[in-house]
Amino acid sequence: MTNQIVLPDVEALAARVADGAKVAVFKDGAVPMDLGRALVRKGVRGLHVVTVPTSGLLADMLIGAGCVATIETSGVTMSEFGQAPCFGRAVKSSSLKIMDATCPAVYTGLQAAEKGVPFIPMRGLIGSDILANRPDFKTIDNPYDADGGDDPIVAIPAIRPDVSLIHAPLADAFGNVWIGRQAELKIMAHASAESLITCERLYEGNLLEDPHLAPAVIPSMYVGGIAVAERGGWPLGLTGEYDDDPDAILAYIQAAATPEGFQDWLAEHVFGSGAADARVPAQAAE
Amino acid sequence: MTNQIVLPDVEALAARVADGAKVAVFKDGAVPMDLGRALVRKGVRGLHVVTVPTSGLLADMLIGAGCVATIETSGVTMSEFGQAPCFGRAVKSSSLKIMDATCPAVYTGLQAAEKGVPFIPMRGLIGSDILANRPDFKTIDNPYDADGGDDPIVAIPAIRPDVSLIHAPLADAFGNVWIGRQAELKIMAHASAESLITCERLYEGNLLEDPHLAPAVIPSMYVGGIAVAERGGWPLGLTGEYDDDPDAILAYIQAAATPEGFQDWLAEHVFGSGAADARVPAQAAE
Amino acid sequence: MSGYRSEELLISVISRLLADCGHIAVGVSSPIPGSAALLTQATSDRPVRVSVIGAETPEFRTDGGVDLFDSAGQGRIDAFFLSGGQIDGEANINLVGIGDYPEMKVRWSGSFGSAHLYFMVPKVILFREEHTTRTMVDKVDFISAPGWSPDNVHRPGGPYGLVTNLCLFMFDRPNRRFRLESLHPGVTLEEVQDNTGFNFEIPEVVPETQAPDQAKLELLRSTVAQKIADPYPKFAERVWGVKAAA
Amino acid sequence: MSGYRSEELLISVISRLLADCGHIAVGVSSPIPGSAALLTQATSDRPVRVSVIGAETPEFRTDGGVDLFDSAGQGRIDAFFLSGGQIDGEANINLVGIGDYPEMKVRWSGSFGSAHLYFMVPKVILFREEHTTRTMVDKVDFISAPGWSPDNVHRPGGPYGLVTNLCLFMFDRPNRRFRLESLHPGVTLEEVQDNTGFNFEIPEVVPETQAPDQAKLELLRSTVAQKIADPYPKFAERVWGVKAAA
Repeated sequence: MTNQIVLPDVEALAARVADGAKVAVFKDGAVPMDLGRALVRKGVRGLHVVTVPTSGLLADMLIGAGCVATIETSGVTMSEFGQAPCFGRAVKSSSLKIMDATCPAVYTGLQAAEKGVPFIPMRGLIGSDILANRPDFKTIDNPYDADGGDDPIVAIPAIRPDVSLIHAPLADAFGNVWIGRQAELKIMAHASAESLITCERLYEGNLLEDPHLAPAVIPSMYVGGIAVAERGGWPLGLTGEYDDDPDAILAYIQAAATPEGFQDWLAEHVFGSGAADARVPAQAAE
Repeated sequence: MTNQIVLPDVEALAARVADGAKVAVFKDGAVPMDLGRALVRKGVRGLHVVTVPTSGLLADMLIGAGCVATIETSGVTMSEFGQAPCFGRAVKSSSLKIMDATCPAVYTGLQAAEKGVPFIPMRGLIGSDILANRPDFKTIDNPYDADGGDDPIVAIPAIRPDVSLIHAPLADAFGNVWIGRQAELKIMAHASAESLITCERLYEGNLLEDPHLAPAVIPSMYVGGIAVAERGGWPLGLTGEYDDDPDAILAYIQAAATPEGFQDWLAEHVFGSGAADARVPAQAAE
Repeated sequence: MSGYRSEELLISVISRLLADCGHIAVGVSSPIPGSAALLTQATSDRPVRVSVIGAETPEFRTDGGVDLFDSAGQGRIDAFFLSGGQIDGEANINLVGIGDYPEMKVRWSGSFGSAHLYFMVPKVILFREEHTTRTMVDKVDFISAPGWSPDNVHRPGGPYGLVTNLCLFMFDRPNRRFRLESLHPGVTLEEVQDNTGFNFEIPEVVPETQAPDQAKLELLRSTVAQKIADPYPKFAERVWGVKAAA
Repeated sequence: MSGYRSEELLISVISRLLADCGHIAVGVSSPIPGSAALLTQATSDRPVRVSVIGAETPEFRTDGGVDLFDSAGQGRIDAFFLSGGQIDGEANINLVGIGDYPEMKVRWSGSFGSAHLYFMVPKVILFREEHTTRTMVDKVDFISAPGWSPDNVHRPGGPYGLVTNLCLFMFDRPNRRFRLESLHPGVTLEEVQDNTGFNFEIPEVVPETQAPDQAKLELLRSTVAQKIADPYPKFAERVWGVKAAA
């Protein structure tokens, strides 16, 4: 029971993501770029990507590679590096269905899924074009309005990803994952049917037995598979481990400014020599 | 800014709890018994105690000492040691208003307060006498019912304590508190206007700077005051630090079987020699 | 009733009700249900997760109290155990007290998580050793959690069986009543009828509750006894003379 | 405009709007608002907490992203900053793009937390350096968050002021329009009018924006520069030549 959860490589993890899956990814500091590259190699199609609550390079790369049918997001941005090139192109060309959200609505929807309730109410949103373009968001009357008058409040429906993709510092052979300070990853994992984890290294022993590490552990119950991916966030950083590689991020943005440049980038960094060590065929991964 | 948050003793903390305050206490493993004894000495009256989601010795002692007007609880029990004696007497004599709840409703109400929303819906409860006796719980129609039919769901109103009382292993001079694995304490702290903390010992430096401790820290923003109380949970245990003292708990239950016995217990363990080292007058505590 | 202890019989009965469960959660102070869950784990041919509320052992831990209820809300828990100071013929349970609410003659601790878990966990096993007209009543004085709900109420879970020191009842959800499934060795139908305050269905033939076989007893006395000693050391020592590992 | 940098003027203007705030939160990539918050902290006679989203420094950290929005929902945050690719005369902001939604001519990143924070934080300061008819428009193409709400909508927060590289507007909530509060040194009323796509109230006398005095400049160049170098090292180095502590 303890060992089958640790898979040989990211290709074996990627094999668990089906075409059309609803996939949650975190905004930063825990982004599994190696696993993203494996998804591109696998050629997954039709993903519904939920960004928690925003995304950058990972979402942009998956969109550029044609993996994504729908994106549910509060923002796709390369932050200080600028706009996300493939995302911008896909929106303009109508090749991507976009469900614009606002950050706390994404968290709230995941929290509703976590609790197994159909919705959780949220303040704000009323009068925005976000709400106007989200027919899946319903506005109800607050039953606790003190004045007994009308007090509309938006009921955010549960967001239930099929899978959440997480890069973490540590995982153990029992299937437990140490996430550090990013408490939102727990919400993602709880809300998703399963989580696929890449980690920098395996922890010897049981993470739940260390009283200092245990509070920030996603327990194995929520974990579908783990693979070691050293510097698996590159070129993004991993909180507490290593920083962004700004030159590599800038190189991506410059390359992805055109569809051709993006294909060249994929050829080098996903299919090519830049990713050689990760290129194990999915079959061999079983 | 760094030092005024650490107060000289539990009496100074107790001084911040006003008569009639809504006070949240945790079920086990983090129960500030020393602070509870200080509240009894101070003679606080009319508390509305919210047990998160249950309580034992602390609630029973405060009830026996006449500090409590209302208890909102999913259970008051000495667990394997038996029924809570003062609680049982107070219910029978109508000297205590009781608001019976169910554990997840308490958590849900605190989570609504944490988010600043008026309510969060919860499954269950319908058809129970808990719901029948909680006019403050309203049942609404699930707006996301797939069949479009009626699907009643209980909207649990936010629970907003004035103060939560927590005993923790560590706190620092910046006002940060390390709680270990009891993640529910964060919900309590976020939901309450402020938290009063006793801790086993002060941590040198800033808890938020330790990457292993930071994930389980209640940040100073939620903390109203801290006092060191070594073995401050006695006779209850503190998770990861020390166990319950079963003999002392049994002695309490036997003494509290009668009102007179309970008064003797108070005289010895709260006002008397058994608590001598904590008996600093509140005035001197400023 | 020779060859095994009464606890071993109850554990074995409960364990059989847990077949096909992948995740069994156990409440506080529930050593017999906990042992039954571990016996199921030891005999199942697929992985079975056992969570014990409040346990310190990593293997048994949930991700906190909120996580337990949330997991149940999501349908991630297949079986749970509830008890009652009173249980009635419609499987309503009362954990609050006896008499008129709120100033009851006898006040118990409270409803804990029952009003949620009884709705959300598919197989809720009711377990109450004391089987008397005091515990098995016609109508509970306070419904901590109802045994059934109207059709429009979202309720994926509910009562499955009721295990006492006299017999096993199964709950017939469509007909909202208990059916006597088996009598524990040495117990007569009359004894059950005399000690039960509610009406229940009696099949033409009521079999004897199956006693644990030698293989199960060996598992109980080795693997299960060792494991249960961690959350419940006193129980393991009393029943099997086993001490928890240091 | 000698004696101080344009960034220092903007920081000083924003800081004056933050008087009386006990907890100021700052979003990602907001070095000027962040510096203004720190200047407020350095000059206030009571404790001021400054939270910077995504910051690593303990002092600036929130308890995670959810906690930030939850804190705002509870009213624990007194001031926040928002911007907009477009801002219109009713203080509606657009962070989504230009053209017809959803296939917009220009697509920006998205609305982030604006549709919640703009409602819940009492003093929201709009900050956009570029002041042109492209950014200050009559009507935004997409309302990420509206500048005002009908009376029945729960809205303890909303727009307070709008700071650009030309001037300071204050938002008149009852009348749902901006009022020109002051012109930055060297800027004329005509210049603001020519570069603003919306109508706004013009008082009879429009004062010049107060420049930072020597004491404030010294604070900025010492305390504030040192502190802001932690979340925003590039900014601190560019404006003040200060490097972050190792």
